[in-house]
Amino acid sequence: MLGEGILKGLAETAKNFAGSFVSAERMTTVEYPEERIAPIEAARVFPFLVYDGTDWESGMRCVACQICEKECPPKCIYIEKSKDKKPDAIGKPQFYPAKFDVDIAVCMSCQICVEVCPFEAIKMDTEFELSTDDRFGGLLLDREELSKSNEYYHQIHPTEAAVVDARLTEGRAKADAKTTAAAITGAIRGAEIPKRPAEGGD
Amino acid sequence: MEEGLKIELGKQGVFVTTIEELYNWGRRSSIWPMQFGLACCAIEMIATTMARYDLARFGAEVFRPSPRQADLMIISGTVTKKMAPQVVRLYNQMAEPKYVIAMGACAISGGPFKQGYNVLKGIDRYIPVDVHIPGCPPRPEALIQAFMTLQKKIDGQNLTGEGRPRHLDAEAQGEFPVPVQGEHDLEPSSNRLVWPLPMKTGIRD
Amino acid sequence: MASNPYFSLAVLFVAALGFGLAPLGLAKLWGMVFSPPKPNAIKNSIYECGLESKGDAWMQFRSAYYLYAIIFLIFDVEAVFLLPFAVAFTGLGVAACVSMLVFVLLLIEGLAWAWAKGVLTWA
Amino acid sequence: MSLSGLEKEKDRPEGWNRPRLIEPDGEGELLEIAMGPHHPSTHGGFRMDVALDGERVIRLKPVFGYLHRNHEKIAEGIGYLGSMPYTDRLDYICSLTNNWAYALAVEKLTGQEVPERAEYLRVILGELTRVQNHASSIGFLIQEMGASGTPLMYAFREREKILDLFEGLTGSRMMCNYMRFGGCRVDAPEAWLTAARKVVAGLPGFVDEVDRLLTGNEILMARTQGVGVLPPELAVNAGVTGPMLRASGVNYDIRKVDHYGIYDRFNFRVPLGDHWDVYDRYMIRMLEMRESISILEQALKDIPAGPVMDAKAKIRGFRPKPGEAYGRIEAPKGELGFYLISDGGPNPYRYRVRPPSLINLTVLEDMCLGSDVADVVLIFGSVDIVLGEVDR
Amino acid sequence: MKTIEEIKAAIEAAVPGAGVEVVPNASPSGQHSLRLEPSHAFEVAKFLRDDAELALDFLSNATGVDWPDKEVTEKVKVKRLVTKTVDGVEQSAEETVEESRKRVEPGCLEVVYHLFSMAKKHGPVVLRMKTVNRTDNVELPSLTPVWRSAELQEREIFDLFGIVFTGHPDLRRLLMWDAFKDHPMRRDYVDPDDYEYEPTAHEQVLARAAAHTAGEQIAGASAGAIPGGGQEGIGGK
Repeated sequence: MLGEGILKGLAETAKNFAGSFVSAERMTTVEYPEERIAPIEAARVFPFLVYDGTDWESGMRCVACQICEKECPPKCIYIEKSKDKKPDAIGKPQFYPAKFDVDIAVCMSCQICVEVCPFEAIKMDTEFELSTDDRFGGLLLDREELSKSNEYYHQIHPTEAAVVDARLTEGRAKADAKTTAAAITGAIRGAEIPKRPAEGGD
Repeated sequence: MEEGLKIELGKQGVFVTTIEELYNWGRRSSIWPMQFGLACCAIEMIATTMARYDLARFGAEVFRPSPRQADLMIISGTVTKKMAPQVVRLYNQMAEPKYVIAMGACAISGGPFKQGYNVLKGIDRYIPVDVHIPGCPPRPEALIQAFMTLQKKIDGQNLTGEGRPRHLDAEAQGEFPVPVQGEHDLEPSSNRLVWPLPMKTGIRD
Repeated sequence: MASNPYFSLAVLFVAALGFGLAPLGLAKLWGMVFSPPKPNAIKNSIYECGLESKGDAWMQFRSAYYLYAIIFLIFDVEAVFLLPFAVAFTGLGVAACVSMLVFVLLLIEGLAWAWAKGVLTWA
Repeated sequence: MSLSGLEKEKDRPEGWNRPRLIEPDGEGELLEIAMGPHHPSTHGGFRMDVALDGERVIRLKPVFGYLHRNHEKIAEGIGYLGSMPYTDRLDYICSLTNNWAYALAVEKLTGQEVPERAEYLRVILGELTRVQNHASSIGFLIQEMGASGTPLMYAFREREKILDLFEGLTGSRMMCNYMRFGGCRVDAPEAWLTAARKVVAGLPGFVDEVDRLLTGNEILMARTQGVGVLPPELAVNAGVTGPMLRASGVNYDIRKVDHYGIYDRFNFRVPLGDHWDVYDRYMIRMLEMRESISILEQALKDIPAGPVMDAKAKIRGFRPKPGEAYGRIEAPKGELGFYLISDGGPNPYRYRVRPPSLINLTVLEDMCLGSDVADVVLIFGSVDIVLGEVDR
Repeated sequence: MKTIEEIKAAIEAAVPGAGVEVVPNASPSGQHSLRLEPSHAFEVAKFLRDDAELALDFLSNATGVDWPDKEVTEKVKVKRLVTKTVDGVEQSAEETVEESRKRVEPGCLEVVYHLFSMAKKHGPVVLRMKTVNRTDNVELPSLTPVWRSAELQEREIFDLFGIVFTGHPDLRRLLMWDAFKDHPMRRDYVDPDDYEYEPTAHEQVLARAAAHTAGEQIAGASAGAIPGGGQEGIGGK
């Protein structure tokens, strides 16, 4: 009879209305500021620079090789190399970025910089509450604002951080083995002028 | 009216407020956004109004199609040079007091499409923007957090004196000229009153 | 004057009028003191989906719409007549009901004729 | 209407595939209105200049370009990998099928193989994208008919579950940037697969719920049956693809025609319509959701272990040999194709996207002529377009 | 489906004097294409669509490609009078000398059509057409009367590349606004100068900005010029 389809639809919405008091599955609203959705581990918003230890300047893993600057599709990373060197994550003296700006008003959070970075120096953060009314200052993050500790990285991406740490410790082990081997050959030759250590970086 | 006295009176059941607080509270609790989706951020804006994130809790789920009945314009998506005159005309046609949220990287600075020939590098070249939300697209929670930022900003406005908002002061700029589509680009390429030439032009040579 | 039977009615009327006009007056006062009107050419232009509107809306349109509007008008006026009847409905006798029924049925008969003539369909 | 009728195209009158002229009935003037860039029914910045005789549509000229973001010009400036996140923003409701089409085109250009598990993951994510796209498009279609919100709420409740799966695997709800040339970026952990199985188990219940809510609804039937009819010869000649084409009774599904990916391992049917109107397009999307759910169940059941990325695949310094290739897939909106010309350099020489939404709009005027203004909104909604893909 | 040579033969049989040539495609996709002469393109298109065996009733994709003028250096054997002094006697002799000479190969605008068959479900037949040059003679016959799906795509190619399609029912700009003058997808297009605030500008963005400011410095306009050297020109901070 006429109206039978509409009644079936109304029954459906009535069931949903009654169900919303009873079954949690039908009550999907998450009252954001008070109640939050469980953070999803693989989430990515904006990049950040990882540093080991406590001091962000010396512990920074980035060696300013500028691969991420070239590969970034919207071109929102700007790097300037430092003049002097400091030991990097594996302990080899490398350059470090004197200036590392990310313009989060352009960044499309596509994580290609993370994918192409050979030094595990840049990872994706999950912090998304960044709305601001300051156009020029608030949206251009410089080196200091970007740097976050490795512990923080373990906090937001535990499994990925563990894999990265394993790779780094293995790298350090290989580097130590190489330096000890170089030290032994160096000692044997003794009188010979030691060659300049191989240039690191790109 | 220091806070301590107000709280004490509140305990006794006497509620004291000023016209300014009442005025701001009234406006910020029911901001009606204009139905104005441009691109991907519009889908996240719609997702924000749906059941899971529920923008209605902030009094803003009424999306008014016409600019006459809207207080807030959420620019969600890329503003192209073909669409820019329409966006500025719609902003002009909105009734005062009106606010603008630039949602997403494209609305703030052209975002990933900044190198495009038909993309306006940020809507704040023509109209004043109140809150910027970085992200591409920003999560629905980020849009709700931007609403709370805007509400705090409205709370902070005072009725008279120097810091009063644009719609309460007669000399402030009421009209934002609509750019004309010329042969190669929009003329003028930006509205100097709204888009101050940044202290440094930022071109690195 | 105080004992005049209609005095209470006058007070109620003034209160109703005040209750109606006070917010408008307050809004006008607020507008003059705090937020001055700032009309400009673009703000006053006709809203047409963000474009400048070309042509004007005053044009000849099909006669079917005019008839549709007239029939709506008749039933709108009829509703106004029904209102006092509905308010005092409990206190009235059968005669009043029958007369009101005749009034309503006459109009419905007019509508049926119009519908049969096909005035309501303009596809 | 079988396809055999197409062979007789030779004896068709000249200009049979042009929109037919509608004579106004001469009583009043024509009202020229612009259902303009800012209009509640136009899914974003899209304009239709409509000439009306009373309520009937006499002429309808669509105007595009309000979201022309120069995707192809930017793609000529950045490398092949750099364009992958831009493909998410083409059809921003189904980002994974865009990735897949682009990856397929580049793999055809370079002759790259894809491991088994990656093919399965691509099918799973592609079909999940199709389900949430069809659910959203039905929700938007009924929303424009006047049911403000209810069906859209149901559709988005389901879409949020699927977006949580995408975020769990790729990191972003809408902009997944997940597929690479020769496989996928991240392997799906077992926990994700169980979560996916749970969501897919709930999908048939959702489709039945929407079916009960809408399919028998008299208002929906009255408003959409017989509206926006698209005859099959015109659909084929105008290059219409996807659910709109199958609603016009033409059996052409690229998953069955091109046999790309591993679709041959799953048995699924291709629903066809026989009234060629808006109601058929609605029903085709409902039935296609059921077919996608059956594909998902089969794919999730027998997904093999193994590598997700081909060993020889290169991320940086990717320079395909000079040549050109056109790769296409069955995106939820139609045939999404990428035509790449490589000159041996790191950047593509020419990068062209075949937008199903734009080409499906070629016949918008033919469908809307003679119908009422209110139906124009419905017919436009039934085409199911996304502006990012129309204007690129 | 027939191979590309068979299709070429079928076309030449059906449309005498069609002037079709096969353009090989080096990539593993193996999608070779047929270059048509613009003069006969319309008849060939109608034949491809109406032929019972080919039945290419579905034009899937129409693409514009811009091939700018190329500088080709090639080794040329040139006879050159060479005067050699042999033990004090002037002798001039004809000698062929290898010379590399720069020759500018004129560019062209090209349209590529991908055809499929929905009736017979077989794969892409690729047609190509070239214009005479890139400046004044850029007409090509429109295939919209044969396949309606070319209508919007040809309008887009006209808008972004500037190829004028004769016989197109409604040739207007599709994506850019009507007052727009240049054709932006051409490789020699310089986009408008809007590089005021570029906090992370490097490489390409600087090159494009330099293209404008260099122009302005020559024109002497000081407004948009880049401030003095040094890095402090970073916005904000």
